[in-house]
Amino acid sequence: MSDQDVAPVPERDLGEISSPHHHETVAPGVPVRDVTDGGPEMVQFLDADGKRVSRGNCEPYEPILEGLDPETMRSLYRDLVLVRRVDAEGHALQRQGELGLWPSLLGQEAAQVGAGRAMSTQDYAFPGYREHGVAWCKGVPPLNLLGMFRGVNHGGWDSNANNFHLYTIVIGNQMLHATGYAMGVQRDGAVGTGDPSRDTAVMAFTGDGGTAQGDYNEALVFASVAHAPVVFFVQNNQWAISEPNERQFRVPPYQRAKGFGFPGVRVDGNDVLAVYAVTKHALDEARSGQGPTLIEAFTYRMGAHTTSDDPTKYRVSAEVDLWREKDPIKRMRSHLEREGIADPAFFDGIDAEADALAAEIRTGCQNMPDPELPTMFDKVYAEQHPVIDRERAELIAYHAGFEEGN
Amino acid sequence: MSDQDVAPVPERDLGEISSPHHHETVAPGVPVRDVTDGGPEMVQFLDADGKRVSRGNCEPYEPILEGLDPETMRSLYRDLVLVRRVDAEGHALQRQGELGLWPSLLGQEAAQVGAGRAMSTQDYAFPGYREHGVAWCKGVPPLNLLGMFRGVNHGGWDSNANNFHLYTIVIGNQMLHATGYAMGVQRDGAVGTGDPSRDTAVMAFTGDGGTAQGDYNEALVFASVAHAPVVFFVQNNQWAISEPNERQFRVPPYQRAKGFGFPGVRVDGNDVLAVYAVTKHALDEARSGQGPTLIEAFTYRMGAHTTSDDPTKYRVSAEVDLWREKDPIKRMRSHLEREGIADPAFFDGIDAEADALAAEIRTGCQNMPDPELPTMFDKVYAEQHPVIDRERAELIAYHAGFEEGN
Amino acid sequence: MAGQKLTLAKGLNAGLRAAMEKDAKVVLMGEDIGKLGGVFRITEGLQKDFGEERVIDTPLAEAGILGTAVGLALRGYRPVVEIQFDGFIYPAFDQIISQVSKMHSRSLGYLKVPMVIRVPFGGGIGAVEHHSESNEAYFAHTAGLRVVSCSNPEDAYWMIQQAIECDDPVMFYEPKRRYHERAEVEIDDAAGAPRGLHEAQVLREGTDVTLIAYGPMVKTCMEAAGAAADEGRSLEVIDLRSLSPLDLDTVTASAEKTGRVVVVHEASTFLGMGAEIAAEIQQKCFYHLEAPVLRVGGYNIPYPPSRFEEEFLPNLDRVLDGVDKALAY
Amino acid sequence: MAGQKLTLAKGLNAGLRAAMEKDAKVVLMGEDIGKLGGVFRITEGLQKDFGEERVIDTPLAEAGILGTAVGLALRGYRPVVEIQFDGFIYPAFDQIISQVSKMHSRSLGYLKVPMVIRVPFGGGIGAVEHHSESNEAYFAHTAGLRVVSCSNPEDAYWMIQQAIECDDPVMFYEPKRRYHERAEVEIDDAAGAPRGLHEAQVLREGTDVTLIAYGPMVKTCMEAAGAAADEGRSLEVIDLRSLSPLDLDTVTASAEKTGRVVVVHEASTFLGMGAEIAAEIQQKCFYHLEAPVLRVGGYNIPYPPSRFEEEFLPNLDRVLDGVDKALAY
Ligand SMILES: Cc1ncc(C[n+]2csc(CCOP(=O)(O)OP(=O)(O)O)c2C)c(N)n1
Ligand SMILES: Cc1ncc(C[n+]2csc(CCOP(=O)(O)OP(=O)(O)O)c2C)c(N)n1
Ligand SMILES: [Mg+2]
Ligand SMILES: [Mg+2]
Repeated sequence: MSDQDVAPVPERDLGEISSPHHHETVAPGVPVRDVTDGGPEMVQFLDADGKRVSRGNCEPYEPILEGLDPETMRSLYRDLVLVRRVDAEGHALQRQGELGLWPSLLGQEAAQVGAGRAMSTQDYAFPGYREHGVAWCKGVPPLNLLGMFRGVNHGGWDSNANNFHLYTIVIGNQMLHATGYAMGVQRDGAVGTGDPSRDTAVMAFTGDGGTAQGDYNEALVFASVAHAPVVFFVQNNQWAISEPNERQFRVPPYQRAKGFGFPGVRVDGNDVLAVYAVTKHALDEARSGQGPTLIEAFTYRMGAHTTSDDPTKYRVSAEVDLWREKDPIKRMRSHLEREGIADPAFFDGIDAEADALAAEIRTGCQNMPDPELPTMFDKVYAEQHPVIDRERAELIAYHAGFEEGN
Repeated sequence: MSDQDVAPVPERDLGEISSPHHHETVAPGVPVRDVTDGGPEMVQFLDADGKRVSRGNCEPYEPILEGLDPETMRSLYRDLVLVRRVDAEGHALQRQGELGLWPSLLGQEAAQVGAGRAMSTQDYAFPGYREHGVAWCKGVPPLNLLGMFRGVNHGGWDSNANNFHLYTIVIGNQMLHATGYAMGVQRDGAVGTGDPSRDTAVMAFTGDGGTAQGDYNEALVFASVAHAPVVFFVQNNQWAISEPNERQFRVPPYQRAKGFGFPGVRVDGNDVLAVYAVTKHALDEARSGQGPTLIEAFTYRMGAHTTSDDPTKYRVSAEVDLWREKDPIKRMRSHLEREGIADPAFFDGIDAEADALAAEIRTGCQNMPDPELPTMFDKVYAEQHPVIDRERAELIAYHAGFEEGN
Repeated sequence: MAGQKLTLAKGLNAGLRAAMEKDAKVVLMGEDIGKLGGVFRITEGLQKDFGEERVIDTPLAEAGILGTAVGLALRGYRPVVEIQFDGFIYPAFDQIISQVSKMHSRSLGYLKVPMVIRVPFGGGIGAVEHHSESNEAYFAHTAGLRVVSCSNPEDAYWMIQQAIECDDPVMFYEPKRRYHERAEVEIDDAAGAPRGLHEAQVLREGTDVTLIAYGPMVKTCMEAAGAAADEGRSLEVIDLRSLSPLDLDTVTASAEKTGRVVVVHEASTFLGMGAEIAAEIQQKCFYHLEAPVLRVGGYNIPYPPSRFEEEFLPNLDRVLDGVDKALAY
Repeated sequence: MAGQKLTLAKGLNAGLRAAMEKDAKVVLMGEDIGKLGGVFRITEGLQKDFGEERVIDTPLAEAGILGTAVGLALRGYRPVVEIQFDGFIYPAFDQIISQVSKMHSRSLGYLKVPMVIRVPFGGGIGAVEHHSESNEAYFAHTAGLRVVSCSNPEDAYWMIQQAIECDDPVMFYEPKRRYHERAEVEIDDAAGAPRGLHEAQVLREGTDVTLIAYGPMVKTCMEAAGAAADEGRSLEVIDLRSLSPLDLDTVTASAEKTGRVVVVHEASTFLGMGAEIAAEIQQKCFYHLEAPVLRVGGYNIPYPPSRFEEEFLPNLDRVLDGVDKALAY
């Protein structure tokens, strides 16, 4: 069958839905992508040059922005830099054979730091596998994240120590966990009490590809029906491995929320201030009993999907170059400089801090011990289990046999 | 934990989304349902008294309505009556022990006849388990439908004979089948050719409860991305067994379509003319390459979920009484009478036809033979299979053993 | 509840009620379990007494139910999920396999997801497709889960409570065609459960052949043993109760005693529970077996239309045919 | 393709290409199978040559992929679905169990859903969680499906074509850690496939013990047989190739010859393929067995972190340990 057999795809009036992607066609062979413009609704407070602007549907968030003191501004910048450094170190450790895999967040620092910093201590995060920046903001030691990529565990940290759940690899699963957790929060009476140390929200992270999954959409259903205090945070980094947005949806993810009965907001994911403000607003609403929000952070995956991926197979470097212009760190730095919030000494200090952090991660990773063999049986069940006991004993006996020179 | 611990659910501004359901709260114990009003957007051409009106977003559909000749009007009425009779007979046969189960379509005749009659011969229908009316309009012999409820088969008719797929019991599954089938139609070049006997659309049927399923939502994703010629037809009969709409969504299903990138329409499901026109319009668009549409037919399940169900456990008869006022057949009859399109002889003739049809179904059902035992192995695989061959042979030998008096 | 006649359904209902009274963290989730009390009325009256926050009528989406149950468990709740019918558990399969079964080990024990997944299973009720499946083997093959099945009202009452108390996720298979069978039950709440959740029970002692069953087939095997006794054959009947882990000590002790074993279940035999039991017995009892371990089960076809089900399901005759075959060695 | 060195991956790629050339109704579906050629590059170059309509990059939703594949099959297409990794098939489980496997029987044969579901499976590649699972037993237990696995480039080339030509749905398990292993392959397209899709193959003849394996473990067993030969032990090695149906004739003939059988697979042993094979052999070859049928497989735990995998997976030593145990009877 030839391409000509395929019917053309004319545009149809979809009412008030705007389509910032300009999907002029999804016909085979004719992908027309314009992903560099977030559309008129996208909330933005810092433009690509770091100039303070008020773009998109930004009114509700201005007050939050105005509440930010210089100290906080600087610390947001610090987090952006440190998070990028953690990521670069993860990448380097993979290249050196210390890790089996690394999914880089390069380009998504603002989306993650903005979201992570907007969370209160008691708020709970349910990440995918790329949320190193959110982890950092929640206080998770970066070394915790390396274990699974080194192959010494499947995560294995105590999620409750920092209210940051284990990484979830099966796309979509964690959206429902977050929703259920938020239903638990409701049952604990930790919503709408007005006590800022008690009221709790939950955040669920996924990517643009994740929005296609049944679990994701069921999470929207359950959250909406339960009016649960959960914020769905979609990092639309334009790619799901090799598949562009056009393979996952025809209108941007933030527009889907309304059809499930709660608000959706698109925010410039490379603008840490905008992400912070939008997320904070959504979390405040969730905590006070106003129900869920869906946030789409419009950003870009600057690197490969993971260290196993080769993006030259499916995307052109010109696209990456365009997005480099929108770099989230450069932008925030310009802003701080322009507004006189930070001086060169500050920036040098952060860079030095980043170097030290990187060195610490490197040493920590290299010294990470391999787990003892029989421990692979230890936590399969919470309670005693005869098959586990037998197999553990057999394995120990088998190895003892070798040592005896059997 | 007491009910008081649960946070109240205040209303939030969801932008332009209107909420005809007035979900004032979904807090426990306080269900406030107002399902009798389809809201300002619902398309309606016949009011409950059968008066010709033009309510809701009805402009695009008026021309279709105007094209309907008296003959067609009468035949729509005829289908409504015959379909209700088929259903009543199914119900009666279950009560008499001839069928194990029967899911009644009582109250949903207009939704199904309107949809079924809007379809062209080449259009393909993917039903749930209650679409006896659609089956009728597609020319499926009613006896075909009884087999599975009698337990002699799992459907077992030739779907391609009438372009009516087998009933699908697992909620949501068929939405994806329809979408994939529509993708096949695209690949066959049977969309947008302008040839009315070639261009083909597909219809997928489910209920209000079905909209919560992952498969349903994934079907919206796939259909939208592929721009597939498929119409999703949700019969919102207000109940999913014992669960009211409030347990499945906060805003009506038709509003969900926009967020997936295609139009959604709510139509009065008890108004056969409106359903016909809206569905015809959507199918025409699909066939001409304009992509999918979601139609929500706002209707009511007058009977129990199935003959196994006892609705007195969960709903009040006053609600049913309200809906009885909106009866789809009474309404169409008034209309035909008022407009002088049909006379008493016509109505009497239809009733007589219904009696004959019912008798035919009854006899046909009672005479339906039990299948031969070894046939249960026959069509498990399309190609030869040793386990099947062995088990069939063993079963035959086992029974032969009994006959020999073993 | 001393010495009363109880159905299996009422045993479950009473067990659920007891568990909810004991632990405020126990929440029930499922489709139609509230006002309706579930399509089998197992949760009847519970929403009325414990409120809509503890007896949750969920949206119609099984992945959603299981996925939110995981979240509730992570927040400290103990969800008890009702799957409306066996055939509707598959949309939730991913959550069960990828999350429920692995969360504890993935977290190195930091996280627990104690939950019970109740599955009314098996055939014999004249239902339409997808309402009569026996899919326990999928879950028994899955490490991280426990799988049990009750066969009588007393076990229903106790096992559901034990499953809820267990810190691991438990698949709880309920023989739907036995829901309304009544038995005299002597329940002494003070004394507690008469046996562990994972212990098999020798329901009838015998010397010639061992019948191993669980759930709905236990009654069938007891009837077969009764019929065989009339012909002078002494059958031992074991109610497995737990499918994962298996109580192999009880099973092999019996196999070594009788030397002949027939495993009976409704599920298709190919990779059904009988396969694992046969594989274990032939290994552990190699020198004791007088005959191979035989399997009597559903045929290897999708569950057929109900007019066939009497022939599809193992019945007294087919069980005794299996016994004959075992004795013929 | 005469006498060339081919990897298993290239064998599959060539087989898919041949099938697509032969039949215009063959369409490929999956995540990243287009420009990228799939994460394992099995479909490399096919979208370029056959177009985006026949090599479909789908949305990221496995139920959606399988569900739309069913629809395409009902419209007369022959979808070949790639599941990106074994652990991501579970979201599609419902469509496979409730629809794919049952459509033909449900329709009494009016409807066919010929499709191939390709699953790169097993461990040994140092991957993170969910990327190393062996879940073939779930599908082998499911009536209505066929389940096969290739172990070498030649079989890869032929079996994928046979699976595509089959009018039944076929689960096609590809041993991902063998994708890049090369073998000398003599392919004579004119002569056609050297053996049927469901025939087992005796890869090495022997007299002392039979090793039964499939997919990635075939190579391990061949190596074990080589090592055993050095110690004077003669092992027979069978590549099952088909898991459902099983080629029991080949299996039992070998079991009767050697009297000792060890089944090897990566999947957990509890209700793994070894259980079914052991159950069948002990029954069919009861009087021929010198030892019980033994199983060497993955432990009954979720697939562990990759630092453990060498120990988790059966290796040469553990296979030979199994052989020793069989010979000790
Ligand atoms: C259920 C499931 N299917 C497939 C995969 C394989 N996979 C891993 S990441 C990925 C793409 C995810 O894209 P997106 O959601 O946009 O997140 P991103 O990686 O861009 O952050 C895929 C297909 C998976 N992890 N889970
Ligand atoms: C996956 C799945 N879960 C549960 C069921 C059991 N069930 C059958 S019908 C039904 C309610 C369906 O409600 P709705 O979609 O509104 O359709 P209606 O019956 O009202 O026509 C349920 C829960 C099912 N058939 N499939
Ligand atoms: Mg992405
Ligand atoms: Mg309904």
